[in-house]
Amino acid sequence: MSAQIYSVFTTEAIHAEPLDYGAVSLSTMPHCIKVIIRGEHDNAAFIAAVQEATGLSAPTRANSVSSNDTSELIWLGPSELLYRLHNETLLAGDTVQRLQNALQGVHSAVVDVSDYYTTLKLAGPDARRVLRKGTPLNVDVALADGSDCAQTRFGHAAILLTQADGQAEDGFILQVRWTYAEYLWTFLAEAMQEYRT
Amino acid sequence: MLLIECPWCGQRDQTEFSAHGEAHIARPTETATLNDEQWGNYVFFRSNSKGLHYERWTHDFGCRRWFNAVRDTVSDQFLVTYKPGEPAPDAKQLTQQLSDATSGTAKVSGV
Amino acid sequence: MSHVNRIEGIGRIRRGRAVRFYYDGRQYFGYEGDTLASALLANGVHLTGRSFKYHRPRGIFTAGSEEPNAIVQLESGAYTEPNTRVTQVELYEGLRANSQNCWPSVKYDIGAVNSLLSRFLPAGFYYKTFMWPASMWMTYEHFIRNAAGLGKSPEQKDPDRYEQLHAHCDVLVAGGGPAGLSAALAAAKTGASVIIMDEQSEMGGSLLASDETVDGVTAAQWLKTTLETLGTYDNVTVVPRCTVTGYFDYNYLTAAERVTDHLGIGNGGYSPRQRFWKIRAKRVVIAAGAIERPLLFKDNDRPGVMLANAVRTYIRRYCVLPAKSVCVFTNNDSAYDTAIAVHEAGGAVTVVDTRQSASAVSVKRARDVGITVYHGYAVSNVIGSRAIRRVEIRRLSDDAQSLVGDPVTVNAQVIANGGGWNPVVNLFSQSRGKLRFESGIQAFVPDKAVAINPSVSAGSCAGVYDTAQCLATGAEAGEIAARAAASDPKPSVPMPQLTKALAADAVNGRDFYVVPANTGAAEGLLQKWNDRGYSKHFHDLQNDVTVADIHLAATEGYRSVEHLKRYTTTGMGTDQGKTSNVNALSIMAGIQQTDIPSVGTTTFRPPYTPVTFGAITGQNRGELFLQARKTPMHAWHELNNAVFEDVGDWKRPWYFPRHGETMHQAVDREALATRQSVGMVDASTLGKIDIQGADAAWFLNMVYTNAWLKLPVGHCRYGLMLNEHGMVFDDGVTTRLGENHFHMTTTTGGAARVMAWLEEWLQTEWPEREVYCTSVTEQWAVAAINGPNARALLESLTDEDLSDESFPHMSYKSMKVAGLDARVFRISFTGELSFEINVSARHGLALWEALIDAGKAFDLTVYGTETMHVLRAEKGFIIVGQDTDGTVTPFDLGMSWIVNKNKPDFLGKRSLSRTHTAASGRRQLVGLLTDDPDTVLPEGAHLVEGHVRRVPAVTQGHVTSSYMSPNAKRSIAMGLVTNGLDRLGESLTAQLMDGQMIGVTLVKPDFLSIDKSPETKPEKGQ
Amino acid sequence: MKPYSLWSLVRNGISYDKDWQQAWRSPEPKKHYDVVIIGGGGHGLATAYYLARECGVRNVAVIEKGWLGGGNTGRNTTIVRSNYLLDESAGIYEHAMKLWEGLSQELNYNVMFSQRGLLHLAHSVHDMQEIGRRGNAIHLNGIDSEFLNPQQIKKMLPIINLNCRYPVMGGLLQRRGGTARHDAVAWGYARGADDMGVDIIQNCAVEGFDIQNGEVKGVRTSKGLIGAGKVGCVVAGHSSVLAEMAGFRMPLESVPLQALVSEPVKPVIDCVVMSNGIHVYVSQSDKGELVVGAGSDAYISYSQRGSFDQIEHVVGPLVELFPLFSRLRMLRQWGGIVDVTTDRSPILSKTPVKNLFINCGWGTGGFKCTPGSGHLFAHSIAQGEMHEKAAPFSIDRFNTGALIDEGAAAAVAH
Ligand SMILES: Cc1cc2nc3c(=O)[nH]c(=O)nc-3n(C[C@H](O)[C@H](O)[C@H](O)COP(=O)(O)OP(=O)(O)OC[C@H]3O[C@@H](n4cnc5c(N)ncnc54)[C@H](O)[C@@H]3O)c2cc1C
Ligand SMILES: NC(=O)c1ccc[n+]([C@@H]2O[C@H](COP(=O)([O-])OP(=O)(O)OC[C@H]3O[C@@H](n4cnc5c(N)ncnc54)[C@H](O)[C@@H]3O)[C@@H](O)[C@H]2O)c1
Ligand SMILES: Cc1cc2nc3c(=O)[nH]c(=O)nc-3n(C[C@H](O)[C@H](O)[C@H](O)COP(=O)(O)O)c2cc1C
Ligand SMILES: [Zn+2]
Repeated sequence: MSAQIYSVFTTEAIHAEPLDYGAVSLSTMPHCIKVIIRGEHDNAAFIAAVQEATGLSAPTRANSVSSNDTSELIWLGPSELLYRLHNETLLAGDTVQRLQNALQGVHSAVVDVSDYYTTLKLAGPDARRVLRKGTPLNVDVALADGSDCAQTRFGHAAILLTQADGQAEDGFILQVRWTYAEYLWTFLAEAMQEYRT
Repeated sequence: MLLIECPWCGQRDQTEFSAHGEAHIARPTETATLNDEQWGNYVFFRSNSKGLHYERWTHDFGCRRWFNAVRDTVSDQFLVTYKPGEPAPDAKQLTQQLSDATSGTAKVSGV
Repeated sequence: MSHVNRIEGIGRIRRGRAVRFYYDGRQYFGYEGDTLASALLANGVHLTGRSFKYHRPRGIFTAGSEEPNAIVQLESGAYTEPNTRVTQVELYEGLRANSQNCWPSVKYDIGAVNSLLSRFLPAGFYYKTFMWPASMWMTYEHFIRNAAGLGKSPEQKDPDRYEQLHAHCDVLVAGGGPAGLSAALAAAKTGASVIIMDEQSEMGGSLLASDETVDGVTAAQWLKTTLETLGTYDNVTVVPRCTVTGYFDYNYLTAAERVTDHLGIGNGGYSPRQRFWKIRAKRVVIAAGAIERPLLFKDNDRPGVMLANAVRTYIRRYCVLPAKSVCVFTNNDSAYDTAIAVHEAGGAVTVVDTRQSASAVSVKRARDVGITVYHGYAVSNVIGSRAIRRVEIRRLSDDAQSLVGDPVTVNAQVIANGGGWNPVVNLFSQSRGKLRFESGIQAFVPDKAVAINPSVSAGSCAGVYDTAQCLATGAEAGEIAARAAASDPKPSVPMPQLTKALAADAVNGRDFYVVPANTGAAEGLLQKWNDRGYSKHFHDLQNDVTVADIHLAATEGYRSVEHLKRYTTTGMGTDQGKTSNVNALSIMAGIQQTDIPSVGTTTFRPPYTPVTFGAITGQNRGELFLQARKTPMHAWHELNNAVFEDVGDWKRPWYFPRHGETMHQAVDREALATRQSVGMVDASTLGKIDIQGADAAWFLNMVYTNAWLKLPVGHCRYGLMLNEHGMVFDDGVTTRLGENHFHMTTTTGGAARVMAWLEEWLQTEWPEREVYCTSVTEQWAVAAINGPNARALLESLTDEDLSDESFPHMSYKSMKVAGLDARVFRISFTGELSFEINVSARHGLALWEALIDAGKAFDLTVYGTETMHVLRAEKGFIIVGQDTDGTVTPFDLGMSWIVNKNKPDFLGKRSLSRTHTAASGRRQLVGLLTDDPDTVLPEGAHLVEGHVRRVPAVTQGHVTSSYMSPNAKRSIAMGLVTNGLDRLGESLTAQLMDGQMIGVTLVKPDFLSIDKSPETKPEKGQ
Repeated sequence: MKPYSLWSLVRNGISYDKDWQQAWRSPEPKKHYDVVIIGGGGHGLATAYYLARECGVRNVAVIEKGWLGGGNTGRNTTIVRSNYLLDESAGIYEHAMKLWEGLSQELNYNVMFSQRGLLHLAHSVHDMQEIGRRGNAIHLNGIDSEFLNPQQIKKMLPIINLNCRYPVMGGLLQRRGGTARHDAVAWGYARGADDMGVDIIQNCAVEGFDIQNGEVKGVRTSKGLIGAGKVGCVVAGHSSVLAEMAGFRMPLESVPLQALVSEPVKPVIDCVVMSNGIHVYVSQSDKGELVVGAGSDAYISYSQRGSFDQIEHVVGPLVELFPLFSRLRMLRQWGGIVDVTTDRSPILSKTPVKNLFINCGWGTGGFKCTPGSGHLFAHSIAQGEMHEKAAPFSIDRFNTGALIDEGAAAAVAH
């Protein structure tokens, strides 16, 4: 299994066979552009530049996301944002360039991490219960609102949790360093067993 | 199992954090002028307080920020957490706060 | 065998559903709803095991998790489970249990000879003997160990699956009796999220065996309605079969749920066997009930002596009358309920009450139905050993200090023993709460909860023994908890306490604990204890601790309650003294002529009842124990026969054996081919950190020992990092991608540590500096090609000019390689011409395969970490963590060139000039050549002076790296040697454990001819 | 002192065990002692014992704030070994080992010192290098050690899962290593010291020092001022607290260290097994419980309890290494307060206060050195100068840099 799974998480073209038990399902998400944007959130110039370059309002409230149809800006820390862009025609390098141009002269850093992370989707009415098998996060509180996100742990893995389609409902996107993706997938797949029919 | 208030992310489980010992130990700037003992003091010697302890934590599995906390090392109760760079909260006041909450076992040393 | 003890009635069993089971190989049947205990009793089986030390016959003593005696080996093979309480095992079809700690059988147990010797085996006897001759101890110990130990460990891997579950709630209710249920209901009504857990198979606690009227209806009806009501609340989770095991800080509680145990082996479907809950509750209601405590009398451990409420439970809940004739022995009113239950079940019953008189309702009721009551009597003798044949009782003297008059014989095969109640304060006490002793009920009750663990105790665990009061305190507690959770969600705020006062249920007589053993004159009980005769009054049934043992401990000065516990082992069994601890305290208090609170309790520790290691581990086992990180090229490595090595979390190819090659042969081939043509290694695991900002160069200048300010853009430099102790802790090459932009590499194992180190300084010491660090380890896949043909190989995949002029050593270029965007670094860890090609991780495999294809023309050889080590060692390059160990400075490594003395400061600098660190005579890294070039030194071998074998001998240092070098055509090694740098040319001897003495010469660690390549060392500092 | 023997058990058994002597007296403190030892753990009691026994100093008091052996001595996993890497360490731990080997007889108290062998597992090439280095170093110091290959390990421990995550590649065995009964060590030393006139004063906390002109003159306790010619401070986790009372700081952090036991079972594991690679160590006591050591929390705490995740972190590896233990149950967990130095080596030292000596910093691994530490400390106090084997362990090493860095060098605990 491992060789197969490995290729799933490092190659954009192949996807793991999704698991669907009705009450909960697990699948991989297509590769997307991911960029870390560093800069102090209390620096107005930084915020303005980010908004200009992304067309999104910068989420300066801790653990929140602002998004539109194709992209998300995610709060990771008081000087750190993650920009995720679901646009298969764009290149990561160009996106980095665009951001760097906008941030010219502002204390900042822009780093392409598109290949650093893999994203999985856990969905269905029992998704929360499955999540709770691995994370100490109070999911209901931390993700009460559709625009909430949270970084936490799942088993040994550090994950970023956002909500599919910005809905505080039944779908979660789990972003993880891809070298932990096989671990995360295996853990979740086992945790979902209970819901097999 | 502690419940720790990250100054940014709010209350999170202890397993998201790690502890890093005493806070507010400034690194000496003119290191060349220090004798062995002064330098040794900075590197190794610690208050190790029984009572209020000013200490450092990081939110490893969250925002990855360092921050400071004051905790009573007897009851393990956190009195306050605060961002780096913010001044150390007053020990007297905290002791009062602690004795209000418990029966006043805390003792202050080595801020 | 038939159900000799089964009686009419409904109880909680399902008579339509008979269940077969086996005990000690013999087949029986019971009903669904039975526990193994109730089914055994129904079948007339009382004898269930042998005691720990004296191997005395023992039977079922309780009906709950407090059981000290009746523990069995459940099932066999991979599914076996030792020390299982029969009182907690729900019966399932085909269940098999065996008695343990006995041979050849529970009836005829050889170990019972210990019982004959018991007089000479008092508490702690082993501390006083087995010392001579000294050499014999291990033999004695062998026998002691075999005698001890109760059940047997499984001998196979556990086939079952376990899970963990994290939960959060406003109010956690521990215990689902009347108090807990009403607490849950009251809390639920406020809208709070509530979890209620009970360790039993059904909610209801003592109501499951009650004939009381509760809130105007029968207990069973009340229970049904209450559970139905709770079921209508979305905000309530009801979890049966779930023991709250631990109460940790900030209201973090653990609980072990037995999810499928009751279904029998292999019937769990997709569910785990057990689930381990980790709960963070804003507020906790403890409603764990109370446990009855036994009175102590001679031979009180015989099978058939049971707790009074257990007898009642077997009758009412399981429709089992444990014996036709029962003697209820008590010092208080509550056991009269048992007498009535026996009577109603058609049994003959005699009550023996230590009190001179009693007038409670229940007492009156018993008399009214014609039950014989002996007042002022006590059980003086139990006739029978594997079963009770009859019971002798005698009158107590007026002061209750001695037995007087002639014995009266009572026909009874079961003694229902009720000496009062101990509130279950375990969880409260685990939460750091202080206990208070209520002398009225002779019991410890919860006092004040601490701020960080706000809880409130209700019902009988708070010393409230009346059902109506249990309901009332429960409801109040539930409401208080829910309101507190809503108004101030943080634990660390003290919790309001109950207004409902503790029922001062001061039933006289409850301070009677031990039946006097003597018949002598009316001297004080305390002196009488000196006579002993208490060596058959067992207070800790599992560990065979008697009243006499406590006396012995006191005599010998082990008086502190903690010494008492450890010297006698009282309370240290699998039941943790649930039925014995308070009795032990009372006896010690008597001896010391003080009161129980002055003796104090021992510490309550988690878990409340033992938890399987499997449950605690949950899913973190096997494949998920610790993730194995793999590189993007891993699949290729697997297909190509790689043998992997664990490096930190990573799986790295160690070597690639071909056609049955040994490791040595494979490494020889890989290392030769690399220097002769070109070799390739997967270097993706190296830590990588992106560093940007106006102060980036300044920052590198602080964290590395050498100079960084003037490194030109597009160039790379090797650096060493020190901790503040001045010791090397990581190294790597860092490249200036732009004026304010660097790409740092770290060791594979050090990546996380270095990242944390950088962030620590930036965030805490130099926050005003403009530097941002981002880990990019997984972003990049790295193929490193090394060897004279490396350039030609790369040229075949790129249009870029790779000449020395355009792309010199220690520089960097961004280019297309095999059509992929790549960052190429011309740096070398082999001393050969070398390029490290970085592409996005998801293109790693494509890059690798392109290189493999193109490499065919150059006889490209893929190599693993072992060859990588050989190649670097041939050039004397260090590996941090192998050639260094956290006690090594750059000077010790002979790398003074990398320490820039002109820099005013860098991390660790001042430590280098400490008296000892700057002194001579330190261990320094040198090359080592064995006298015999074919001999490879073992890594870790130590060097001594001279050639004569001596032990002890003074070590001159040790071998850190050692290989057979096919390129040097001899063995090579490096080592840390005292004053080594000053001793080049000297000879030392490696003295091995197996007797070998291997001569070596100290040399510079540069094992290939110096002029072969210009690139012999990482570039020196400017 | 009436000696213990089989005969004494029989004789006393016949007289209903009522004539046993007290193991130690409980005297009221005198006004003045030649030496006051603060801390009635194993190390303090051993110090008093050897002062009286070997140094002729019998006017000695041991002052214990709670019950004897109630500190880390009463809550450790009882592992005894002397296979340390560095010469200085080998010096003291082997010194202790030799004393262990005759201790039951010397004290006339069976401390159940069981040399059942102690096996360190190596799970990686790096581990193999570490045990290679340490095994050879130990050997040169004249201490026993053997390398085992996986087959030999399997033979010794048939239940082990060699092929766990981080497969077992080899092991280092010290046959003379093993365990001892923790409580018996404290009680045996107490009884021996008491017999020679040492006053053991329990339930008496030291609350301050009487220091005049930089020289200690006595200790202030909950039972009043007690004069002392010399004072030895042996309070483990509380060393910084006592040092603060005396006006100086220590290079220590006091952190929770936990352990746990399983329910008792018949013998399944016959030696002590330690794995630093996957972080677990386990042995089986004579009573049958598996005794399992957990890790320490990184935060300072004086509460004798730790975080539950430390328990999880050791139970996982336990099950990984011995998958058949999965169905056994944890019976009890507990914590101690260990005083840890940066170099993971103890401190045996003079202090800035004259005649005040300190013995601490044993952290997670001082039980094994109880006899050695007491012996060397007694001689040092009696002489007024640190014994040559103790001298390298002075506080001063943290200033000069002469660390004895077992932690960095070997990363082996306990
Ligand atoms: C869980 C755990 C596992 C361990 N495992 C091992 C192991 O396997 N092998 C090993 O070698 N070591 C082990 N150790 C370490 C070992 O237990 C200690 O190093 C050793 O017991 C220390 O002994 P001590 O006598 O110095 O300290 P302690 O036994 O702690 O004694 C110090 C005494 O000082 C008293 N005291 C404190 N303050 C005062 C005061 N103000 N006045 C009077 N008295 C005071 C305390 O009450 C205490 O009794 C372990 C420790 C723990 C906690
Ligand atoms: N007459 C008397 O002297 C006397 C004495 C004691 C109790 N009682 C009666 O017993 C009842 C007491 O009611 P109550 O609700 O306080 O207690 P209870 O005994 O009815 O219920 C307590 C429940 O908590 C469960 N429990 C205990 N520890 C647990 C844990 N750690 N995890 C999960 N579950 C746990 C038990 O299995 C039990 O079901 C009343 O009806 C009272 O009249 C009478
Ligand atoms: C080696 C060793 C073995 C132990 N075995 C048991 C045991 O079999 N049963 C038990 O209840 N506790 C056992 N304990 C734990 C003690 O009960 C107790 O928890 C420990 O000494 C710490 O004290 P405290 O819990 O009172 O703070 C053992 C402790 C040690 C050090
Ligand atoms: Zn945070």
